[in-house]
Amino acid sequence: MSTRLATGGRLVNRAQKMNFTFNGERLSGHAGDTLASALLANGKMMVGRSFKYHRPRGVVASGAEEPNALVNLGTGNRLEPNQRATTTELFEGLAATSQNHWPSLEFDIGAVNTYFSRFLPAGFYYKMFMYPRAFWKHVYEPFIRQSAGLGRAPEAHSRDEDTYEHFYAYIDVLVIGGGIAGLQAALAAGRAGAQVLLIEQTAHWGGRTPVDGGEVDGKPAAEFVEAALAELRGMKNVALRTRMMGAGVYDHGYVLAYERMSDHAPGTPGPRHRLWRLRCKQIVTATGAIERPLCFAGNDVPGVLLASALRDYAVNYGVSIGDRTVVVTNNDDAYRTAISMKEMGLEVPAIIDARAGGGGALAQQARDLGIRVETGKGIAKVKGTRRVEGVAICAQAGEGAVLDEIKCDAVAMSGGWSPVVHLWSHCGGKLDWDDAQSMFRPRASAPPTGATGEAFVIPAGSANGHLGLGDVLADADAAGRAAAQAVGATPPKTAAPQGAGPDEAPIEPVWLMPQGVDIKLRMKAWLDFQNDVKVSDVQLAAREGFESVEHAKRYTTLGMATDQGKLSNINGLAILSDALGQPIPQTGTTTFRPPYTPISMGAIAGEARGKVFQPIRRTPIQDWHEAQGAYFEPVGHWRRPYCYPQGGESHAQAVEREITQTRNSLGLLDASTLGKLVVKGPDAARFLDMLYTNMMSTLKPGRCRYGLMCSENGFLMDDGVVARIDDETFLCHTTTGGAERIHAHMEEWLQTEWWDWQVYVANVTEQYAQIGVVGPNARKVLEKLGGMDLSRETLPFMAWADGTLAGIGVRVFRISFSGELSYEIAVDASYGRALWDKLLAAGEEFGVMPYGTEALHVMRAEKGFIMIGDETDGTVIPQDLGLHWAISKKKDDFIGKRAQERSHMTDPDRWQLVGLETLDGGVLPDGAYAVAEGTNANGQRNMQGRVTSTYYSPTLKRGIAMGLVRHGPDRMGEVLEFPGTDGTTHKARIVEPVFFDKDGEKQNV
Amino acid sequence: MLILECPCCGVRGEETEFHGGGEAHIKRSGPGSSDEAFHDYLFAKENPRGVHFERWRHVYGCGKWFHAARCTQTLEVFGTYSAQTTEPPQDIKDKISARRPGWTWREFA
Amino acid sequence: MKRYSVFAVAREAARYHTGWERAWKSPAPKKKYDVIIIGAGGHGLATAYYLGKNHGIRNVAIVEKGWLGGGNTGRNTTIIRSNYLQDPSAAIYEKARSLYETMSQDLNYNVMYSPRGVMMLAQTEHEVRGYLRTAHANALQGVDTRFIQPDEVKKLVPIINLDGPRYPVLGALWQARAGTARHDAVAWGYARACSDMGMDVIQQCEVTSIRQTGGKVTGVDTTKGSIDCDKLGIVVAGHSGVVADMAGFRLPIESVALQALVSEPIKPCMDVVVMANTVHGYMSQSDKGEMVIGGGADGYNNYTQRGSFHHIEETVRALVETFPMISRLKMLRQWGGIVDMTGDRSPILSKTPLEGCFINCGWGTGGFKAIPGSGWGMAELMAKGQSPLTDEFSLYRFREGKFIDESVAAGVAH
Amino acid sequence: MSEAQSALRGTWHKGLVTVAEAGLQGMITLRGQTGEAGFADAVKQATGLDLPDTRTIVAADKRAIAWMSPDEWLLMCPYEDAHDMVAGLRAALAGRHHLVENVSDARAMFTLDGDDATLREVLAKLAPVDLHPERFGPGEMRRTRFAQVPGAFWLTAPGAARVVCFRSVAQYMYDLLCVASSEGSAVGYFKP
Repeated sequence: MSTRLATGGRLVNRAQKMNFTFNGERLSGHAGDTLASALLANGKMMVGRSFKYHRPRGVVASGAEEPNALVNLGTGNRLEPNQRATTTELFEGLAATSQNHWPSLEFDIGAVNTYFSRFLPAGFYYKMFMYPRAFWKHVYEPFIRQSAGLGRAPEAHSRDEDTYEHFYAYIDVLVIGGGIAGLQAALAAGRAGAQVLLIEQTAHWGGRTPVDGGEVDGKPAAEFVEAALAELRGMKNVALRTRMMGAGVYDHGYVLAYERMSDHAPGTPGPRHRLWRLRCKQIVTATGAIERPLCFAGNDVPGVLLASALRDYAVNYGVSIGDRTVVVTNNDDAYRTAISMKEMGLEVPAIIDARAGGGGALAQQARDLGIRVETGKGIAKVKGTRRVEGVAICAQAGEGAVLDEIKCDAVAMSGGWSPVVHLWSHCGGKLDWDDAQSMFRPRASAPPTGATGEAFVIPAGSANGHLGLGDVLADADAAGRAAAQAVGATPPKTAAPQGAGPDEAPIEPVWLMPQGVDIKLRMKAWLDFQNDVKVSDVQLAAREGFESVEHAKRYTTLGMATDQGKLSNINGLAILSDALGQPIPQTGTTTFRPPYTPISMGAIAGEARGKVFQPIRRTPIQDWHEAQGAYFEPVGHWRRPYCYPQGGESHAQAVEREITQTRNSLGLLDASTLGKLVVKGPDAARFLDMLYTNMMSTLKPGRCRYGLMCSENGFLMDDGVVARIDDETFLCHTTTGGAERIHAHMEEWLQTEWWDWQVYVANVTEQYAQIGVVGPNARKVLEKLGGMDLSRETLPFMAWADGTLAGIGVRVFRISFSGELSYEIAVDASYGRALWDKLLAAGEEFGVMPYGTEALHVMRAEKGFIMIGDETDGTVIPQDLGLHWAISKKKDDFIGKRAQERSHMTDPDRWQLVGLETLDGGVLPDGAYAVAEGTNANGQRNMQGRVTSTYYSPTLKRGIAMGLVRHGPDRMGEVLEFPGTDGTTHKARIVEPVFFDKDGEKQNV
Repeated sequence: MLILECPCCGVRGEETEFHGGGEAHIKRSGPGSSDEAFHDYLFAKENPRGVHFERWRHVYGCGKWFHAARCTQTLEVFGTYSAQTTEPPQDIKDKISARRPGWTWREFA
Repeated sequence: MKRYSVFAVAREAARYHTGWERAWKSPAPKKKYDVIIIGAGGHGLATAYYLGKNHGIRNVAIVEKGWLGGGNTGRNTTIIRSNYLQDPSAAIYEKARSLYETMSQDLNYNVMYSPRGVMMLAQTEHEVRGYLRTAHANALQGVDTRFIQPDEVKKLVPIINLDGPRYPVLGALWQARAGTARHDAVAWGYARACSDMGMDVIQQCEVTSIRQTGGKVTGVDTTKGSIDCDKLGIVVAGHSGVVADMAGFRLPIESVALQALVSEPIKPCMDVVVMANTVHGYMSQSDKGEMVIGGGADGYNNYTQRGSFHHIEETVRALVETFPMISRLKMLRQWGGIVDMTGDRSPILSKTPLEGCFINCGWGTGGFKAIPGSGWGMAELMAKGQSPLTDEFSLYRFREGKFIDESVAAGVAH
Repeated sequence: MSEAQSALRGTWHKGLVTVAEAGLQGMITLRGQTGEAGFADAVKQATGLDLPDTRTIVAADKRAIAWMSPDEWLLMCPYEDAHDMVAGLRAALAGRHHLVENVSDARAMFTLDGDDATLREVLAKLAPVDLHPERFGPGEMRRTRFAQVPGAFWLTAPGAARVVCFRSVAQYMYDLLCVASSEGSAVGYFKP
């Protein structure tokens, strides 16, 4: 039974009690505990259930590599599934529940899987559940989904109450990892004067050193840690941060660092997480190493832990896993665990060392302490199911014949250490297999390279394959110096600190225990504790031809759990290599992908939520629209009023009222969103002749012309009215969505094709509020405001003039998109609201009525004007829309002209624009297609046209539509059939697209 | 995440300040050109695995277009240069030759 | 071939699964084949499979420079749908979708096709019109889709935020028989079936050059020696330009990185696939419980399988806004693949300037869902020289200006 | 004049730093060729200001001129002077290829005031710019991206910054800056 020891625990403050709950049970721990150490201190050995077989799972590690101890943390809006108990700092009131079981952790129905496990080997689902077909969707899949899934899903309507943010920083040297190697590397780089950021994922500095001991320059290593910290804190060019993890290394020195500010103290004001986007010239990865489990039968039973983890819980938290700990190992390090257990007065019945030769100095020390040391032995199997009761010992070389059984309640296993090479590998760093140490380590000759082609990541210490204290410090010092030099700093000639530890005997690779263990026990020897992948599964994969490490991984799900194989990958690929009879390096590793450990979606989204999720562009008159309760529609990042419902009006009723009043008297439109581009220079006219299909150079100053713009690929991309200001200056109007796009289009041609042409372009879209004053009384209301002559004679249709209205400087364009007498008035944006208010006041006697985009659309459709985005969709050329009149025949070139000469563009069978009139006066459905006889080679019904715009016209009191129809213009009067999606069919007659005031008398008054 | 130095304003900015504009040094084919030539102008791409020349715009900065010589396999940037040229300048070509002896790209080498 | 079934599994369980045979053989290349397919991804393997099954051509080798299914087949977000706007797209994707329905039975390999339904959110008036248009087109194309209202959206996806502060959900295009499948299994299932037909799936075999005489293809040189063939199919998404270069022609293609990510697994909370194109994000939940999320494509040529992080950021931003409950979930893993982008973002299945050489490429971000239809059409094209499924996807359409542009329906991403 | 309204009419908020919309501000876009003989003199004659070096801004009493690109500058002056200054510049540059446009109403300007290190951190949460005190100082003009919109900023003095963006996104920019300087979000990275 795990428990809190009477003494010990360098990280916990026994004076400060902290209450928390686990599965509703009230428990308490100390400040400084992790949730894992607190649970263990309360005797909670079993903390969860595995993914596939729902096997009992206990804590196996003490850090980020933990695969088992995952909990649902918090509740409601603060629920966070799959939190690792080993990296969750305890706080007052913490509430956690265990995962993946029903009805309870102790009695889990899903645990029956473990009895069927023999029938559920790797990839079993690829071979089953195929018949009957319908059963997959309705029976098998729901069951599988329900039994998988681990953590609880947050409630559908839960809303994260925390906030998040991003932060950009550019630094010379980033050191990742606050262990002894990271500290030394930071010292070396810092002393050289380089700008350094040192980050540590936990709340504590020093990494394993304070636990593992050793001496630096003759003093206890722990003292060195304190001294190093003190010196670093004193350097102005060095910044240190804890609770900040190096999550990913990306191209050109980009690093994501994940800072958790308040996970340990929920409710603290400020963001919960901060995602740092670092640009680093050099990165030192001092990320340490992770201990590997050993593969023996029952190595997944709660109470079997990594040897280092047992040590951590005892030394850091004063927590023992059991009273009798058997240590099993293939290297010397695990002896440290035995020794510290013994020193704490706990029993160590035996150290089982798989190496025939046994260990070095530490082994001797253990023996001197009176610990029984068995060499050349292994564990045949672990006794117990919900927790360790004992182990059966056998010869490592044999097939598992039991030599002895030892009662114990904890097993400390060590299969050696694997450098944490994730961050080295994210951006392409290569690895070498080190046979002597049985580990993959960074290949110095193949580092990740950056923008300059030079290396930008330097591994240090045990992350670089150096496990002895002396080697770690020397390597880290060199790494820090190298990084500093690479950024142009000069390290002083100080000697690296001398680290010293006991001499250690070499590790001997042990991938399976015992070596010749039979299939029955191989099916009980776990590789991936969370995903329930066993030795037998990987061997099966190899047997079935899944020979690449990627195939084996995906087939068995080895290493695909939330720990991404931190514990299981190396053992797994060793087993795979063995099964394939090839050396480990030939098998290789799977790809390391960011993040190192999972990071919150909230942190990735950063500040972008709620009102700052995305920009909303506002016109100078937006406040008024909102005050009127307008119904808005998003157009690009703008939100334009769709209509202004009054009282209980429906949108349709509001639109009808706005149109009727505009046609009969006076309407106002906020047209500020229209793009406005000033094009100026000696070559401006020539430039516009290339941009527009029309001839713009012949436009007279003071006049306006409607123009079409095509892409070089021939398709219509934008349209608008061009006003010539003077010989050298044009003002080009674009669609609402078009301003930035067309501005960029112009700049692109000017800068990259015709750079010798003298033309400047300025985007003045937002300099002006633009107000459409529309309707029979438009002139009257403007004359009321007074200040300029707007008579038919001085300002005819398609002319513009500068002047003042009601004392405000304006530019008036006499243009119409509605077919009514219409003026568009541009005014400095700061005066936009003032002019709008004056127009409303002056227009009162005419029943002035602001109208929205829908009324605008209907009125333009009544007039047969095309709308970019409705009649066009990126596949339509001006010729399709009967706009030949706007395509200059005189010009030998314009953007899109050559494209429009291609065979398909000149095909007479292209669909052409027509008007459509339903026979019953109803409204054609949006997007409906006109059917033709028969079907095509793929059995699809033939089509001969489609609806591009369709509305109810309040003016004509009937449905009107525009559409593209094969040979349409030659088929006036023909009736087409448009099947709806509801089984009905609509009949419509082909007519001219202009439905209203064909001769344009209304706009020309 | 690329870092690019805009030759027009000197800013060494991160990718999100820029906008990629595709293959560089493409000669426009207008009216009178053959279908073949026009097709190649708009659609045929070098798309090499290795040395590549491309267009970028410093869209969130000075707004200027420029050229970049870059390796599509390692993302190494050999250099950036003016958009107002029809071929890579010699110093850029020399730099590439030093890093990737024997490189060729369309008619350049 | 030993058939897979629950009984076979039970039988094997009795002997601790020691009796399973290889899913596919890994032979050395023969001197000559009738057809060589370059690329043992989903499309290449499916092409080979239907060459054998539909056209009796079984003297076929599929050569793969890495491991089968190791490219984009194993890197995508496994969405399968056919609610496309243009006739040629709807035809080939619907053919694919219908083949997916019975694939597990056809291949005797459970690819876990899950017709859970795919929903495309309409969040602007323009998108509403675009999807209504698609629904009308689909009705005539024999693709079963319909436009649904917000209340039905909410019923199907309880975790969705219908009235985001930014874009309200105005409705959605819903295809009930669309869904997802287990991507690796598709490649493995086809490989096993091809191998069973006597075809050679040759992995770790990189093509170094393509041999031709008199404008006709004669074979390929590979890292495992040179192999002759009468017909050659290039099916190497991501590297099409590089291999086409060996065959001596250029393609209207650029290769860019496309990214995806998964969250940690949680209990079932979302039973359908949701795509939100206005805010650029889509998400589904895998059978394992991970939220599978598709990111955007980079704007520059890239042959590393790493993309730029800001695309991940934009996608996650959009999805946290659309599904607020994912805010406290965590990203477990992100990765990238290299995709071919053509001039009109639609694929190329076509003859080439080199006689006897055919190419299948340019699937951009939408390849997985098309695998069986693509293989079916490509096989017919290679066997008969013509296929109604591939006619419109010719390499030469770009000359005529005859594009197949799917972006027209409200900029729908694949 | 009283009828003229700036985008946010001087709204302000005090968080880690004080964020305030600066009200009406005259701004003029000038484009031309620096290399061209007499161009700089003409500009000086009309504005009293020398053309600034690349990526810098020079100020004199109520006026300032900022480098925007190799052929573009942004002139700043009191709002009510803008139209006259446009006329003056056009006259001074007549006969040369140039462009002068009043953009006073097309933009919004914000002032940020507070502790220098904190202010830098607020900016660094939104803009992908190296704001280390040794690498970015007063007098430098930086056009960049603030979260999802274009913007430009410069330091008028330690602890005092100006941010300019398009008028239509003034509210978004203001909200961003307020979020970035919200209580409890100090980073503590840039050491004073």
